[in-house]
Amino acid sequence: MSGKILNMVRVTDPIERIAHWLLAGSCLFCLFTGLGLMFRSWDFIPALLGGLYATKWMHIFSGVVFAFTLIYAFMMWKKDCAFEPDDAKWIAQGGGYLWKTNNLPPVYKYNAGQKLFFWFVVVFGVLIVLSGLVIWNPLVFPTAVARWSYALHALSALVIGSFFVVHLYLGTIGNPGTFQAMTTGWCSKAWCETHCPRWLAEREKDPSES
Amino acid sequence: MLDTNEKIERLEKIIGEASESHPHSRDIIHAFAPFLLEKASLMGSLDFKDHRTMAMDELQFKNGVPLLRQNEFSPVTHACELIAMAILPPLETGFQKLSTDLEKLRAAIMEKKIGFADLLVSSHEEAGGLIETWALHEDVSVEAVRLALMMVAKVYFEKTARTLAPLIKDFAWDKGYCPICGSAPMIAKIRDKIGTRHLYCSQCAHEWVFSRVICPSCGRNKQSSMTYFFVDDKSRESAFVCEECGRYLITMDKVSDLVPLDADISALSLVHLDVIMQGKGYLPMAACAWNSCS
Amino acid sequence: MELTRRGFLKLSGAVGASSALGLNFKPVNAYAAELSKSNRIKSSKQYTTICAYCSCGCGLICSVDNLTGKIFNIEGDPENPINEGALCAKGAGFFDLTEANKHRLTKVRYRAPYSDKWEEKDWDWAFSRIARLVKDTRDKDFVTTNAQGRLVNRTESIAHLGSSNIDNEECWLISQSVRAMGLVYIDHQARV
Amino acid sequence: MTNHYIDLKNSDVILIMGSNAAEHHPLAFKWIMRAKDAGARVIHVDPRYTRTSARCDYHVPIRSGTDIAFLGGMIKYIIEGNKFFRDYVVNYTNASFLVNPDFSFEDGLFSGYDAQKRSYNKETWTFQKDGNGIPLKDPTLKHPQCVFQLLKQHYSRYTLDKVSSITGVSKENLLKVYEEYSATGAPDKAGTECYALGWTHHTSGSQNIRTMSIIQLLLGNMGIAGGGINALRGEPNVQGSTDHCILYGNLPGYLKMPTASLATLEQYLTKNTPTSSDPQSANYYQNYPNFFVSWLKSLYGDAATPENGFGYSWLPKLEDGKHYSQLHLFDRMYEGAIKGLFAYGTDPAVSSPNTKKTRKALEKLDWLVCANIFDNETASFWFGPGVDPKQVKTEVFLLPAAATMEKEGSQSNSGRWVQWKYKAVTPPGDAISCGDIQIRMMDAIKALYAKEGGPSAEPILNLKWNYKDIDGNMDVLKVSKQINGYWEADVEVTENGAKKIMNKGGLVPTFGMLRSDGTTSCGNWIMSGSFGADGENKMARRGKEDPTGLGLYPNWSFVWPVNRRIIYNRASCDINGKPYNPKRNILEWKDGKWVGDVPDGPWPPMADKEKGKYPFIMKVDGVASLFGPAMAEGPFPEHYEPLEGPLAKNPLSSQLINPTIELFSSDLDQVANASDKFPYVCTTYSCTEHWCSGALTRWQAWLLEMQPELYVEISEELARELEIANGSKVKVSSARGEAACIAMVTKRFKPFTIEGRTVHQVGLPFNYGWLYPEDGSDSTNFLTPTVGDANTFCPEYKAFMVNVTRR
Amino acid sequence: MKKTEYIKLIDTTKCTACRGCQVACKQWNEMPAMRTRNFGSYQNPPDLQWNTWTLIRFQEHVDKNGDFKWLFRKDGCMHCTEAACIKVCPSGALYHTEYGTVGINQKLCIGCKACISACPFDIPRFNQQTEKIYKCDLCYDRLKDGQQPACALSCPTGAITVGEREAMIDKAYGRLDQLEGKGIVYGDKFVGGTHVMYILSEDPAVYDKLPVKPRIPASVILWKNLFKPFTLIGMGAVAGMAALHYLIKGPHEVHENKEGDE
Repeated sequence: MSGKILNMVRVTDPIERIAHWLLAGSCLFCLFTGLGLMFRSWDFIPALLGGLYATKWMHIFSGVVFAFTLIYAFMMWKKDCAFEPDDAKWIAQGGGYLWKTNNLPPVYKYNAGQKLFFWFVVVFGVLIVLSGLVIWNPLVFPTAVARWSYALHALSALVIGSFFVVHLYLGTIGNPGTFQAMTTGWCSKAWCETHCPRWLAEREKDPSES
Repeated sequence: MLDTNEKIERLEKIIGEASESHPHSRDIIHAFAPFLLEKASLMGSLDFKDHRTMAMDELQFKNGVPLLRQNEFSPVTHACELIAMAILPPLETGFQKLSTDLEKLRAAIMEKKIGFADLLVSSHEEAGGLIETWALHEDVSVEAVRLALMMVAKVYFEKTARTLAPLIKDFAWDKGYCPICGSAPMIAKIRDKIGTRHLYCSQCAHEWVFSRVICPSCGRNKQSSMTYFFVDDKSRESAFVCEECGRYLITMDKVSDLVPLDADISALSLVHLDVIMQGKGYLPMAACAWNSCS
Repeated sequence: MELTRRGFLKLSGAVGASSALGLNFKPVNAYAAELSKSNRIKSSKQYTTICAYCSCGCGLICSVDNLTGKIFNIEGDPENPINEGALCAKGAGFFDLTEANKHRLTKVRYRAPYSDKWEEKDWDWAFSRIARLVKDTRDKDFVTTNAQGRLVNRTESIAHLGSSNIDNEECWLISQSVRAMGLVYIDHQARV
Repeated sequence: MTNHYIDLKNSDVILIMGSNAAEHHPLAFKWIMRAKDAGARVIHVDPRYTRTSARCDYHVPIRSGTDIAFLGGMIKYIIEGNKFFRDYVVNYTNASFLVNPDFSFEDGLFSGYDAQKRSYNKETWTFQKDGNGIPLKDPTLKHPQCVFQLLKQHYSRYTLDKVSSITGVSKENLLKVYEEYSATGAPDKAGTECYALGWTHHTSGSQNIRTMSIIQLLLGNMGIAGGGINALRGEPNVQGSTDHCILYGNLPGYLKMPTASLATLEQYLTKNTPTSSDPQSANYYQNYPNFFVSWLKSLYGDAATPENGFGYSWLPKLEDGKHYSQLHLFDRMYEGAIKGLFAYGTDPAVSSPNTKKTRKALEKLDWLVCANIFDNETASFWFGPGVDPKQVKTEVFLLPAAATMEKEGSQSNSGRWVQWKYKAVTPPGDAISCGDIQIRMMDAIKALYAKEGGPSAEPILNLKWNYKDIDGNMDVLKVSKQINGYWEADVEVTENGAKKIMNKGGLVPTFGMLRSDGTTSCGNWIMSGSFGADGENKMARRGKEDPTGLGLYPNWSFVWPVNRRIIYNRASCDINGKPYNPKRNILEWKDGKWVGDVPDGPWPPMADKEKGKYPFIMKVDGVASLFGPAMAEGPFPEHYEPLEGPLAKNPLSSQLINPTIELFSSDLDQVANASDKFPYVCTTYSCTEHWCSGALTRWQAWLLEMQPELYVEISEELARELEIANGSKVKVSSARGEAACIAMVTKRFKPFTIEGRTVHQVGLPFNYGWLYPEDGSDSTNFLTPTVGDANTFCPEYKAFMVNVTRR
Repeated sequence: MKKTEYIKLIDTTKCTACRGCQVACKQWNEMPAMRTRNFGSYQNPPDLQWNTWTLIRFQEHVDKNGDFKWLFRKDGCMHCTEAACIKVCPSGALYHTEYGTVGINQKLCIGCKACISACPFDIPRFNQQTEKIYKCDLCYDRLKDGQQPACALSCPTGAITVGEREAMIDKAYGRLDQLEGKGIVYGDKFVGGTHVMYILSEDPAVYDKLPVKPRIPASVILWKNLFKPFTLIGMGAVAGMAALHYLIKGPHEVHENKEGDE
């Protein structure tokens, strides 16, 4: 499959997309059912899903899915998301989102913000999975561990939830042209120049790479 | 101890709870409620002494002669008037059907045409005759006069019983009729932890402990001929029946001290048991306004 | 007891006829009728008895459902001066000694010699068989006179372990009948 | 009990020794707590700290089997500290009597001991009497030969050091208990003692109680409210079953069983009717013939006539000096001499000592008839552990019996209150009451003998047995009235002056009216009076009056004898009838008559020389016995070690064990005294959740859940020594057998220092059997020895030697 | 509608550990007995279970001046006013009844077991089969019928009494005078006052599984008072900022290939 149809660049392969959507889907569903469990006033959620008991089990299953896909996603994206010295400069300028800058360091595949998002989701993902496992049957663990895993679970949910909103915004309307990266997998060359110039340059030099 | 208005407040709470938990008797309870609240306040305000009944003869008491029977009993007339004046208005609000008659009665009493006091003394038959003449004279219904009379008697004796109760506090009494006024019990309560049976007098609301395996009415103790009827999952709604003398006594079983209780309200809210028991052909031990009124 | 009949004011007529005082008895009658129709009105008798555990002699009251003839509640007898209505843990669990406990024996059981199981029998068979065994054993080993030739009329080969868990009358009947049969090995757990 | 349960509230000091009241008599403990709330001191002396000790003022640990040493020390403390109630002791006990000079005691034995027969020849245990048979007395209690001095001399050897060394109780604890309890010697103080199996389950069980009686007499605590000796007995109707005498040695009313040497009625009556020439001694047992003949009339009815000695010859006669208790019964059964056994409402396969011997004995039976409300280890012995049904020839009947609330009748609590029970429900399935079982079985036996005859058939045929109602079931009132007694003929009686005709068939109002000429019949003289002459069943009375306020409740049920609530209550007054303690006045002689509880006889107080009587009317001399010659092992209790104890030598004398106990010698009756194979003292007891052999309570899931299996309680020190962890599986073994159980390592047992060396004590409950729960534990009595008390043959469950090993 | 608040007072100085309350509780609530083993103590079943809502804890204790004491404590739900279990229960199965006690509605319970670790007294127990939580509800159905709880009814020594809140607190402190100050009242000084109070003969620290100063665990407070609201606030705020950013800064457009621009 040639990479040059109508001036578009393939940025993600199907495996990545599947992994992304599995991860995102399970995370979203966990968040949704989690909020249903956490806020009794939001009783439309359990009503929707057939009762609180059912909601609990759905939350658990999607949690398990999230756990596995998180591991896979981590293995997949950890190389590209490794921090580089330039990232600090990128962050210092707010990645150009907050105020006009012009000497942003060229981004390889993912800019520092995305890397940050990745690492936060991974770290807090692991935390939320671990504390989730404890919460699943707390009787096995000492009381202190059980108690703090509830708090940790809520904290991680808070963090992941907030980062998710940023990711949602920047992944859609915040950066036009990005969303199709995860749907079709193709982005415009211009998009790549803006968002991942070094990666683009490298690709052009060596088209063999998929 | 609670003072009067705390008692009234508590009575209101009991009335509220009773009409909520016994909806079928709500109207009957509300009919008597104003009178009962007035009675409660009267208990605090009334103060009359009948010196003759102050002393208690221990020997007579041991042989089963109630306090008020031990010597000639004569009610304090002005107290009766006072009570009548106080309780007729609430009765009027409670019993719409008789309110006009009761008003006329109140007027008659004001003009001293009717003397309740002497009626309390007269025997059974004379009382019947007196009521007829008064009813005719003031052209009010006989029931109105009777009801008024019963309620006045009830308040009068309850106050007397309260003042006399300390006299007999530490004397044993094992009879089925009231140690103070000698009337039959209106309702019984069996406590839960130590299952003693407490009888409440129909006339003066005095409470005394009595055996659970002896019939208060006829004194027989054949355990196999005494029955407890009860509603299957409501231990508080039961009735003690003595097959030998055919009498029944509404009984609240397993009553703890956690919830305050008023004998009148309880009797009113269990009046459906009166219907059932009389349907089975038994007679109440004591005639009260609500269980044998015509 | 005529003293008590003289309620001050007798109102004739049965409850429920609400016309006179204007009381609304309709819902009451309806509720009463509904209760009796769906036979939720139960009746019970109460009998006093004495606890069968230790020798304090605490009083109990057994409530028996007239319909089923079964005990449905056992509580302390409030008038018994020994326990004044209170019960200890075992006494409170006395209900478990009634037939509500499925381990209670309800059939005559018989085990034939060398057999390894119980068989169920009826009373008449059991009593005639026991009488036969008692007579044969007594007649075979009866000791009329002892070594010194004195009259002793003893049955030494039958023993009776009676019980201090049965009533006085039953103990007396046992005591009289075993003496009549000439038993001398007579004892029970009062000694143990 | 001399007093009764409610009377415990009147005490100032309550000594609980030989009992675990809180666990086994909770309602008695409620009254003890009432006394404590009112300021009484409650002391618990027990080998083990129990739930009773938790609620008492303090607990004193003591080695099992040394109660007499402990109490002997208290007697010495009371006498030498001059704490005894002199007026009471002089007038109401035989302290002042002069004893036969030939009487002696040295080195553990009294005079007249016959080693072969292991019994005493008691001629020297008598009082010196004057010309006309009245005992010589020295009211000053100084005469060296008077009982008081002999008592003082006897217990002078029980020094604090010696007692502490025997019992393992520290000297401070000894003094603390002695001081506090002997304070009740004052006239206005009342002290009482509550004991149970903790005292009776010993080879010198009776003497344990005798020692306490001596203390109660020295302190003037007998016959007063809040005093006396209170046996908290274990079974619901144990008092009733002993009153109506399902006992080999007695007839109903504790009359003596005839023995072979008493061939005729006259010989029997002269031997058993005590005589006293002291006019002031009521010697109530002089009426013995009235009671015995009336009993014979109740046994044989009309067949008992003066001519045939009222059927005396038909009665079985015991062999003189031979005993037929449960121990002897199973011993003979083990030898194969007993072919048939009736076992009603009892579980000897768990509760009899030396379970291996008992169960082996059961296998030798031809037939066994059990009647129970639940199946138990006795009825199902033939498929017990280690028993091959195919080898067991016994024919077994398990008859379903009615429980207590399924039959009408009376039951006596151990305070002698005979209370009436009503029948609440019919028994389940085919179950019938034990009374019905006995009636219908005896009918069948009578029918067989009527048809086929047989040796000595007269007693069976003449047995009065008409106690059935119209539809053939037991008529309990007929039985009860026969126990109370009938007039068998029209008799003229003078009652306080007036002559009255008592017509035939009427009820005898009191045993005072029983006669020995066959005109009265009475099934049990002490129960006479349980029915009024008008037929009123006094046992069913429910009167709540308590005029004295001391909890006598005279109109509640019937108390034998003649509704007397406190026995020997005349001793609560001085010789002029004035109560020693006006605050607790149960009886007073006021203007010519006794007022209060039913007095011990109508006679005026002792001061009235011609009509007055001594207070202890049942005793032949009318006074209580400090010197008690009736006891088998001696007039003064002496400490002897248990049959199987830790010591090789008795610290007090060279007589190691009770010299008069009967020793059983079958091959399974091994004894290992002071042997290093079984170094630990062991005792057995019950627990709150179960009752006796557990045959009723093990079937109840909620009770079994709380005490599921057999455990042995051992001290932390012993556990450390044997490296036994709490909750681990252990085996307790004795010379006779072993019991697998769980170790309960606890601080509630402490090692004792006995004769200078450390002796450990352990304890097990005896409520378990193999039948139910299936995977549960088996009887503890595999460990206990076949030996009993010298007088009563009550087995020694409470003191033997065991070893504890890991399993 | 608020009714009178009740308090169950457990006077351990009167308790003889006859365990009548354990039997009465199981009898009234029809809880089955389990086949237990003896693990070296009178205390059985060994701990509170889903079918054992109250339990007498046996404890052998030597006090400071060397006297041996055998302590009995009736364990069970303390019915706290500020109940950690109600705070964490997602389904509302645990709730405050009108008598101030903590009621339990088995139907709503989803078996999430959060209350087990939250409870400072470690009381709620879980049943594997029914996946429900069980604990003492102070006989709520009996209280509604005006009756005493089954354990109070069965206690022969009067160690367990139930009554109206103020009256029982006065009774507890009254009992201290009787004990000449040797007793301690436990239960009215924390978690807003518990509806089950003890009179202890020893210092609370001595009793096993009895917290000296029980309170709602810090983790629960953090979880429910901080993180829970902040989940919404956090996500809301971030969404708000994104929206603002979108409105102010507008989307981050892609620049058509102006070389050297980047």
